[in-house]
Amino acid sequence: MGVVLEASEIVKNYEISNGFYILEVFSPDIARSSAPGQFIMINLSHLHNDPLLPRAYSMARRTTETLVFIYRVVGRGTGLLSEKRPGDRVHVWGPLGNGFTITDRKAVLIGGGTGAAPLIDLSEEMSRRGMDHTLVCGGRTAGDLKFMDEFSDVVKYSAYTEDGSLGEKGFVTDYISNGNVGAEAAIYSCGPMGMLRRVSELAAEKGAECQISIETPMACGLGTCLGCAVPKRNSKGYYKACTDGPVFDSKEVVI
Amino acid sequence: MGVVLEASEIVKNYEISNGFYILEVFSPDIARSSAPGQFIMINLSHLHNDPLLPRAYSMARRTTETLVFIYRVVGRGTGLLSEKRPGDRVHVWGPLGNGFTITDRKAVLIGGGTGAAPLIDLSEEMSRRGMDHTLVCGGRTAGDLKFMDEFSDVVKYSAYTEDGSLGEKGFVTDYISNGNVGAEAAIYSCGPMGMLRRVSELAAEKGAECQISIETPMACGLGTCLGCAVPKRNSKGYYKACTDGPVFDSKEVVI
Amino acid sequence: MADISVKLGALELPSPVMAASGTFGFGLEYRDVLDYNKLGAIVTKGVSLKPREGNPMPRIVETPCGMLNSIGLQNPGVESFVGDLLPQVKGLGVPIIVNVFGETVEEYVRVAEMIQSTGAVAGVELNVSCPNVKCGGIHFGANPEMLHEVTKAVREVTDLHLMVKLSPEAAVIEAVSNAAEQAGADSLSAINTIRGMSINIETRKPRIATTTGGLSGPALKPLAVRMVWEASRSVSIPVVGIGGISTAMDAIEFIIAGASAVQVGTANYTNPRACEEIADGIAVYLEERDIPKLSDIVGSVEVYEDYTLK
Amino acid sequence: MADISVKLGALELPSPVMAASGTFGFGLEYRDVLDYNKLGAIVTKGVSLKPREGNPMPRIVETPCGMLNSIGLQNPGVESFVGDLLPQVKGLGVPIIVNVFGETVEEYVRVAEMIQSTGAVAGVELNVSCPNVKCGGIHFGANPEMLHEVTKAVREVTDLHLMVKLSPEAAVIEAVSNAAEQAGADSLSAINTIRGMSINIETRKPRIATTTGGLSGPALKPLAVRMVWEASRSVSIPVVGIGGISTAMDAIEFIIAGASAVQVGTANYTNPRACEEIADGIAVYLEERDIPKLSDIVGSVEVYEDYTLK
Ligand SMILES: Cc1cc2nc3c(=O)[nH]c(=O)nc-3n(C[C@H](O)[C@H](O)[C@H](O)COP(=O)(O)OP(=O)(O)OC[C@H]3O[C@@H](n4cnc5c(N)ncnc54)[C@H](O)[C@@H]3O)c2cc1C
Ligand SMILES: Cc1cc2nc3c(=O)[nH]c(=O)nc-3n(C[C@H](O)[C@H](O)[C@H](O)COP(=O)(O)OP(=O)(O)OC[C@H]3O[C@@H](n4cnc5c(N)ncnc54)[C@H](O)[C@@H]3O)c2cc1C
Ligand SMILES: Cc1cc2nc3c(=O)[nH]c(=O)nc-3n(C[C@H](O)[C@H](O)[C@H](O)COP(=O)(O)O)c2cc1C
Ligand SMILES: Cc1cc2nc3c(=O)[nH]c(=O)nc-3n(C[C@H](O)[C@H](O)[C@H](O)COP(=O)(O)O)c2cc1C
Ligand code: FES
Ligand code: FES
Repeated sequence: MGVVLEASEIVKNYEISNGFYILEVFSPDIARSSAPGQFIMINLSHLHNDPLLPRAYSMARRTTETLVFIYRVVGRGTGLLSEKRPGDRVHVWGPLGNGFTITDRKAVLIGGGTGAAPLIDLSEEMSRRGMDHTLVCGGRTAGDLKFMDEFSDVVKYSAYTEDGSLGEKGFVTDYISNGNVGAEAAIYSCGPMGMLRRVSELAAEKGAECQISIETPMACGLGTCLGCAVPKRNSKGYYKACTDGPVFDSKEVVI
Repeated sequence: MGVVLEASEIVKNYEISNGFYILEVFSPDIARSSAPGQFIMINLSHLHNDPLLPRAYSMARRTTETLVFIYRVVGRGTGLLSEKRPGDRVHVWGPLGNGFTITDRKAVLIGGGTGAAPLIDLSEEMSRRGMDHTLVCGGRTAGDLKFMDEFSDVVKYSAYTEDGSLGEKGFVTDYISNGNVGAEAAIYSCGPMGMLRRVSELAAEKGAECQISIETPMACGLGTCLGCAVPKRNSKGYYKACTDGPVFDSKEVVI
Repeated sequence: MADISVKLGALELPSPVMAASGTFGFGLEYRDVLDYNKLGAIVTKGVSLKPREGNPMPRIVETPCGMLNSIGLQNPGVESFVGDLLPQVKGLGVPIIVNVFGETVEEYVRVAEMIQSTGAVAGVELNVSCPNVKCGGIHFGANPEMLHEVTKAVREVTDLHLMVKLSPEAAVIEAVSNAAEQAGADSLSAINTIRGMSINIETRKPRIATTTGGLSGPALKPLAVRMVWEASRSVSIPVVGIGGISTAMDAIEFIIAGASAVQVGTANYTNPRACEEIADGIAVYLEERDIPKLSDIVGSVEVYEDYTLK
Repeated sequence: MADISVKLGALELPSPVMAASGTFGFGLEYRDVLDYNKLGAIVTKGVSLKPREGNPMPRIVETPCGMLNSIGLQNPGVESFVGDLLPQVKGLGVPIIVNVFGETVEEYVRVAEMIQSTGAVAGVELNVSCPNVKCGGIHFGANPEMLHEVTKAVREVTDLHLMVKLSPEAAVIEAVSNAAEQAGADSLSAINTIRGMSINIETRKPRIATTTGGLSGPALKPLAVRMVWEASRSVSIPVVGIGGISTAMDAIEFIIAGASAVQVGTANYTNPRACEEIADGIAVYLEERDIPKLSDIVGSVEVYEDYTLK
């Protein structure tokens, strides 16, 4: 059905912990037509033009009628989003982007911070397909991963925290470097750029396949602004994160 | 105590009818130090710069701890204001302006639309002082004056509506032209410019004293932007509506 | 619905609302979300003689009520545009205006010739004002003589509608407007972005890789309205208003200032249905006020004559 | 708290945050709400030789993230300023910089002489860029030769700190910056407002009585940062950044771009405590990063050299 643009009602919007929020919007059409790793754009308000640009959010879950997101309040955009209440409407458009390509290989899902969102969706999809897979999520402390509890009915995961307050102590990338991932694996990853760089390096070392979902500045999400350029690794020029991505084979891009 | 600047909590904010709202904010210091006809500035948000400028609102009532306002949603500023909930904070500063000068003459208070606000406060003050006075308010229809019910415990008024759905049919200025006001009276008025012009004319005809509260564009409310200029009638140059006004003797200004 | 079709010289457009260059790709991207019948024209992303990769990242950054961009005119080049894209774009049924860019007069001329020869395009918009490219761009638009030269050269090779897009960085808008008109432009469009800068105070690096980028969006609107007013008073060809238009009210403001039509840029990002809503809103405005034709209000601003400063 | 005092040439200021001309009256209005110890200086409303009534209404209008104003430099004239206001303003204990405006070189000189003779003022800021007055203003600032002439003439009659305020409408910022420096300015301040226009689409009248007005506020910030960067790279005297500063982060952005101090204008309207909060925020920024002095970060922007366009 292509891209849907609509004023969607907010069903839930609440803080979990440490500035991490869960947002749920009513949007059956997008829920039905999307796949793990895709995202939508949310316009923050039609009553003011500042902050101006819409924001991109990856689905963490798609129910039959709603889309669930995880976001962290880091700036003015998320500050304003956190002030919305159930019943308020936001303009959204999606589904956007390519999403993950599920392969037959042994799946290892590596998420950092809110980057866990699309991997929760992917994990649920893999379970639906009966695929064995591992989901590993990292955060600074236990509180940074508390949002995962909201999804415990559908996904299981292993935690890494920098202070050891939950799961293993260390970085989520330690899961790969500690010998859990070999050439037979396909890594699916989303998180901060630094983490994605390390994941890509480690995947190359181990000879594993590796898909990474990249966050870049985006103005349109539809392929027209050219603001989301991602340098190609093997030739000159750029991909567009919004239409060629946000998921890329880590060997194809320079990040 | 001078001008107070503070982040005040919203106590109430609800629609009465036809886009007219009642707003109540907690601000004991301003409540204590202000007088009828004074106003405050409200900054709409510290999270965005659009709409940029603060908005001026006249107190309709000052309780010991709170300020009560009447506003009508007409643009983006009031649109955003109407989205605020009890518990939200807004930055306010005041009290600002001169307020009405209560004289010994027979007092006739003439309000149009939300211009009734400062006259409610003035009427309450006059009652407190045991002064006999008449409050007359006008609107297009009964629904436009429904907010007056919220103040029926403290003020009594006569209504004029354009469609006759409440009180007399006609314009509120008819009260003056219909012979109720003579040279012994002091008129206190606030409302749309067109109405204030007519009130001023009629007052001049009848030989009555007349104080009008004027709304002009305002950026600062403190006398520094010079955006609120009101031409002097009897000499060259301008008054500032925010510090010389907003209440002026109708014979002193050109409106 | 009121008839909102407009004529720009000989060019008839079904609506006064065009999608601005660089904000609507080559026209295909909005098909799912927008009623293309509401579009007056699609102005394509800038097309140059050779393909251009564009600038390194970061290329865009949000600013108060606006954004800076420095895309570097990334485009597949005129050959690929004519061979691969135009056949698809043609099928949309919307007039196509090709935004043309060169680093020399010859490049402008060669691109315009190739566009002319396709027979599938309604007009050419000369981007003489793009602030992002080392040599070329900025200078043509800032300097009346150079603007005259490039406009005249292109005029000689095409009978398509020739629109010249003004730069807000020209010192005197009247001078460049006159230069373009005298060189044979059929219309002016105003304005392109104006250069701004934003710095990340943590890294102390510019938020745009090329240090400065072009400001667009609502922040720009008051400047753009003023320049459209100035330009339209100094020429007799139509002026197309651009800059921060995101609602029908904004568009009407430009039209009253002197614009015969408008282009919508950044608003396509913040609301992919912006062009459609603006076109509908213009029709409603006319109907509610019993104004028969849009042209009745073009340039109808009533200045307070006594106080107008030059 | 970190020491945020700054030196502009020989002028020592307790804080880098000044209140900008026209947005802080003559300094008395904010006493109830603001800690004046946080101010580097108060720049007064523009003062002219003769009193000026100012322009008719409407004089201000809100625009996206900004406002237009055309006050018309309403002021009581230099005599009344020196006789009535200065004695009060002096008592505030904050350095006073008098914004000076004239329609001829002679007027500038005479006002500057009278200010000099008071012995109560720290500096003079030449408003050569105010866009609102028929003759004078705009031309001095747009033209390097005239700017040189007026700056030099004022320099000859005063040894007060001489700050020249740049207009964003000068075609080439570098040229006017150099002209002011060579004529003996002690510092530059940048920028003044840029002309914009807004129209009421119901009445079709301009929302400013003089048709156009000066744009200020956050909308202007990216332009101002860019111009401060350009100006500071082309002169060796200090540059004071102005334009849309409403937070400490904004101020630091200007400082990293090349400003030695800043002025806060429109933000005084939207938050009467803006100057204080900005000064405090700058101190916190320095402390949190162990930066000993503000001057350590002035002009510290690290451009991506390879990609910088001229
Ligand atoms: C494909 C995609 C999916 C995303 N999914 C999520 C998600 O599931 N949960 C989540 O919390 N965030 C997600 N983001 C980031 C999100 O779009 C916002 O950028 C982020 O929430 C910033 O918050 P803000 O608006 O408060 O920041 P502000 O400080 O207000 O933003 C300032 C500007 O910087 C840009 N920006 C800031 N951070 C980022 C970033 N990380 N990536 C890209 N641009 C940025 C903003 O878009 C904006 O233009 C995603 C981004 C992309 C591109
Ligand atoms: C001293 C004073 C007291 C006021 N008291 C009240 C009150 O008690 N209740 C009430 O509803 N309104 C009052 N107003 C008007 C109020 O300040 C807002 O201007 C009005 O609510 C406009 O709403 P908006 O922000 O939604 O309009 P927008 O369309 O968002 O405003 C656009 C711009 O126009 C200006 N503007 C619009 N209408 C007016 C107006 N009538 N007067 C001055 N400027 C205007 C706004 O300030 C703003 O800058 C008062 C104004 C003044 C000067
Ligand atoms: C990301 C981006 C890319 C642009 N690319 C071009 C271009 O290729 N050619 C051109 O003439 N203008 C280009 N523009 C300028 C727009 O067409 C328009 O003139 C400007 O953005 C102001 O309008 P707006 O405020 O509605 O966006 C671009 C603008 C943006 C934001
Ligand atoms: C209402 C108003 C009046 C102003 N008056 C003057 C003035 O008299 N002299 C002057 O040099 N600048 C004047 N300015 C310009 C400001 O000092 C400042 O340069 C400009 O507003 C940009 O800064 P801002 O965005 O922080 O407001 C005025 C600005 C405003 C908004
Ligand atoms: S976000 Fe606009 S092209 Fe990708
Ligand atoms: S509102 Fe600013 S001077 Fe009156």
